[in-house]
Amino acid sequence: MGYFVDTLNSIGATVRNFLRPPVTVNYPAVIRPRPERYHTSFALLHDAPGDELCIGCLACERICPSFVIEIKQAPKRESPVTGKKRGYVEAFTLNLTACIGCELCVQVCPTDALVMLRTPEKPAFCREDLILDVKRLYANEKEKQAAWATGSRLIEMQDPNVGQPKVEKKPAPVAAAPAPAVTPVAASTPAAAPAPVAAEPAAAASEPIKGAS
Amino acid sequence: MEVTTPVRTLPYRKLELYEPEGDMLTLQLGPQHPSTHGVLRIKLHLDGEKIIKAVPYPGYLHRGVEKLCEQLTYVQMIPIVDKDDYIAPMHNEQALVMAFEKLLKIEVPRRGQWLRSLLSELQRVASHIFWLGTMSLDLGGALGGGSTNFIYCLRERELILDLFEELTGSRFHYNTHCIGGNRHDIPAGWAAKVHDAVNLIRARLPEYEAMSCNHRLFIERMRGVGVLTGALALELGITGPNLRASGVDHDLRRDAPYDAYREIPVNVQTAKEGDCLARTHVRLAEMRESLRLIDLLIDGMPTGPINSSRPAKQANQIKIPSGQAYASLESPRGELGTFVVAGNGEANTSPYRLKIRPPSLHALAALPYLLVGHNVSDAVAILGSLDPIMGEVDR
Amino acid sequence: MIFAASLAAAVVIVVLSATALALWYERKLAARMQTRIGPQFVGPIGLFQPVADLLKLVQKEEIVPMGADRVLFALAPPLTVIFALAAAAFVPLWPGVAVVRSDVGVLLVIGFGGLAMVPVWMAGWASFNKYALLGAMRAVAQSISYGVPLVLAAMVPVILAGTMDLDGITQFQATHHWFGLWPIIPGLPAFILFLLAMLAESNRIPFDIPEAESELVAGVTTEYTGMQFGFVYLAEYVHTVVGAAIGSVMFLGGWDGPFAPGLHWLLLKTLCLFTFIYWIRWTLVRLRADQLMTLCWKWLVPAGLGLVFLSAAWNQTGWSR
Amino acid sequence: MDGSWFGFLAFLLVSVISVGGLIVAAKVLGVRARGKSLLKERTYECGEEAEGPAWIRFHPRYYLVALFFVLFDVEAAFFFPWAVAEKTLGWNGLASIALFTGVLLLGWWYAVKKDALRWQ
Repeated sequence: MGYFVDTLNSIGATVRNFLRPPVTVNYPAVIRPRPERYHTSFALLHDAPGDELCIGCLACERICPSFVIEIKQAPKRESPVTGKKRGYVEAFTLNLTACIGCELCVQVCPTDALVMLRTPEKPAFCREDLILDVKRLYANEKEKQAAWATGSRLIEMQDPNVGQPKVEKKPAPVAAAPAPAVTPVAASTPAAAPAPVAAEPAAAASEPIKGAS
Repeated sequence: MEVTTPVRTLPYRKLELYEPEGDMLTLQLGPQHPSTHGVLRIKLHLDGEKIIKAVPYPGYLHRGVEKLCEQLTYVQMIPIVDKDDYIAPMHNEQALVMAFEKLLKIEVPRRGQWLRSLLSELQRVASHIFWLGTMSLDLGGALGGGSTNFIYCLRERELILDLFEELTGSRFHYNTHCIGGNRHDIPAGWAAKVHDAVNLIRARLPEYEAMSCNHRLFIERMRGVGVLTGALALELGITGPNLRASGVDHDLRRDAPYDAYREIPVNVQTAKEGDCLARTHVRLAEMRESLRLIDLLIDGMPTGPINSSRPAKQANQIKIPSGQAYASLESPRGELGTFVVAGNGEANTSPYRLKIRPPSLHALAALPYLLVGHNVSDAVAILGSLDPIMGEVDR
Repeated sequence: MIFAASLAAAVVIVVLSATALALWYERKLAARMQTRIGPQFVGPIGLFQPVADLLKLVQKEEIVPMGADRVLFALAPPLTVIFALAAAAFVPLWPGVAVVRSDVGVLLVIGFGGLAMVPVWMAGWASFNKYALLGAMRAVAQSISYGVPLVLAAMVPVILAGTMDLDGITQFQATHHWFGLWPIIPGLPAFILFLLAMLAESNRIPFDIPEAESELVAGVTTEYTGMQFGFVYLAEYVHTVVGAAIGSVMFLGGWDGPFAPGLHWLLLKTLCLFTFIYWIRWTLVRLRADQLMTLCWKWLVPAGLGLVFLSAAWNQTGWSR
Repeated sequence: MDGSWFGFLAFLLVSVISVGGLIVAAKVLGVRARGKSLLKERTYECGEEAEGPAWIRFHPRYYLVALFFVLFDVEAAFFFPWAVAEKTLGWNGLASIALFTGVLLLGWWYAVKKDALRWQ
């Protein structure tokens, strides 16, 4: 008898779920909104005047745990914008097939040149599609939407001296979010600008979370 | 690959060549089997359907993570170990980082500690709820009630993964622990979402129980099956819910408190029977306890920095001269420990030896004792109830 | 003669296409239970998904494992379908009309149902695979064990109606009461017993241990590929559909119903039973082999015997008229 | 052979034709590997080399179940004629079949007590 009662209970659970709306997100047609810290692929950025930000310092190549970044430095030359001598990259290859998305390369980038993308990933048809060279990285800057994280923001969020007055070191980097040009999912992705509270750990830390004692 | 003698020439067709053990069946359960939770091979010697001997052969998922870590710097290691226990990556990271912090004598700031505990508890709920789903799948089949419960459980696990995604930007390779604290601070509005998710899971838990462990069919499959005695569990080094279900009251969160558990007491859930049903009950009770802790942790989250040391700007930033340390924490599967012998060469940027103590490996050691005498269906139930994760076993 | 032949052809085609539809229906049902969507791309609301499945299966390569008994291996899957279909020939479609009207219809239906076990054993033995063999052994044990309660449950309507003709049973129900409703004491328990035994005969959860895929990979179908696998799969569904139809004939009055008796009532009742069976399937976990046998021999067989005597006693009392 | 059994023949014929049609379709449409591959034809044993043959001797306890089935099936064969004629046989027939069943159940009870019907 107990079997029948328990079975009725189980059927009750399934009936309740039967009446709930489906949770399936019909993936290729509908793309769920990604949170602003979401990151997949990569892009290299230009600064406001239009110069390449990457100085070829090799920090990202050195820190990558799966060794997917290969950089060939170009000889130092004068920047067309500022006129100062600085480094450039000749080749920047990023092998997405082995990337684990740990975001360490973004964190160590001293010029905030390397960012990850918030545009939902697209599967590739061949492995070559997953190897990003310098041209595609710069193209990604224009085509895709950048993720929230940049090197300075990540460093700032982890800063142990939160609350202490900070010295403004350098001008803020270029807004890492060019307007999404070809993303077909603009309807489901919120605006590119990161929420102000999340971007400022100092603010987040000083104003207590809701319900804090 | 060379193929050996075609089976047709084997002597089994001739009656006089039958061996005395001819009615014994040697069955390989795994590595390519739907319910070995990854790639585990268990060699079963069957008499009819009764198991008379069982030998587990782990190692099919060996990726050499420990050896790899000897080549990597301390900063690089953290995202790599995410893949060990692929159901609960948070704990892998934290166990590793805790060992390094112990060597460096770094104290995590209070907010960092609470954040770590919060993430740990969320991950524990996600892991246990995933376990409930796979357990149902083992008992009920992919084309049956098992898969229904599996999908319900995964649906709720998604809520927690969504929270992690919002916090760290990824659903699996979080890389959110770093030496000295955390990398990601809580974004705006996250706390309310945590509360929502916790309340939803708490409200829906009775439904899963009605589908699984409150149902007599499920109970009949689990009760008295795979009884693990407390003495044997201690001898084999089994920890976590498997040990607590055998009547041994041991939980690192209470017995060797770390992080926020020093301030928040944990109610340790135990059961006496030591069978599959007891393990189920312990895990479900732990899930409820974790949900309670999450509410406490998110409400009482202190302010301040989340990290006590300089964030990594270069690969070789952290140098540990020499020395050794062992740090462990209570992962959803038991005591997950890291033993590190620091000091490799001149640079001191990578360890000389790193050893991860996975709780699942010790749980697997109980299989030869537990399986004997049961039949093939029970083998699946016992294996499932021990909750081994092969990535962690083989590393 | 022409009528009989065309009726036979129509029934086969209708059962096969109803089975195809049932595949889609089950997937949609299960998907909604699991808060998913289910098939949706092939045809309107995924209606042609079984056709796509069939096309895919037909195109697959057929592999015979080495060491297998080739003749039995190739013969078993088509036979399962034919035996499962055969029982449909005895179902009374509307008053007085079935493909075959036999005086021993109940016995024949049960016989053909039990016969479906033979090719399953053939398949399991011929595969030369341990999982297939274990699955086949379980299937045979389950089938012959649950054959007994099935026979006993089917005997209740036979005793109550006093005939073994399926159409006669339905007509008796049409003139008296449906056995599922009245007499409620031997009727309803016998119906439940029949449903349980039929679930076991057609390998449905909670009795699907012969192909328990979390234990025995895929049971007897482990080594089968392509259409050969498709046949075994198809046979299970045919078995369930036909079993639901026979259950509604024997206990729920078949074609009888308010307003206008006819085929539509039979189809409706079959659909309801089918939905119930699949709802159970997607809700419960499965039993273990030994629990299954214990349940059958210790509880269901005596219960079936008791029901048989209760119905005989009911016949002798004054209320039956 | 009367008309209805002709219907059954036609039924079997149509089902054989439809099943055969599918077999032929599978033969025509199905892909075939160019060469013979021994690896592909190996029996499935979870990816490991199979140890020992699959065709083993069965333990005698399996036959117990089969024997019981035969026992109860014969009983069912006796039951059916009685079941059809039950209304006319009356209490007398019921009593005699009860006696028969009683003897059968005695054996059943013995078997259950001896644990002979436990599947292992």
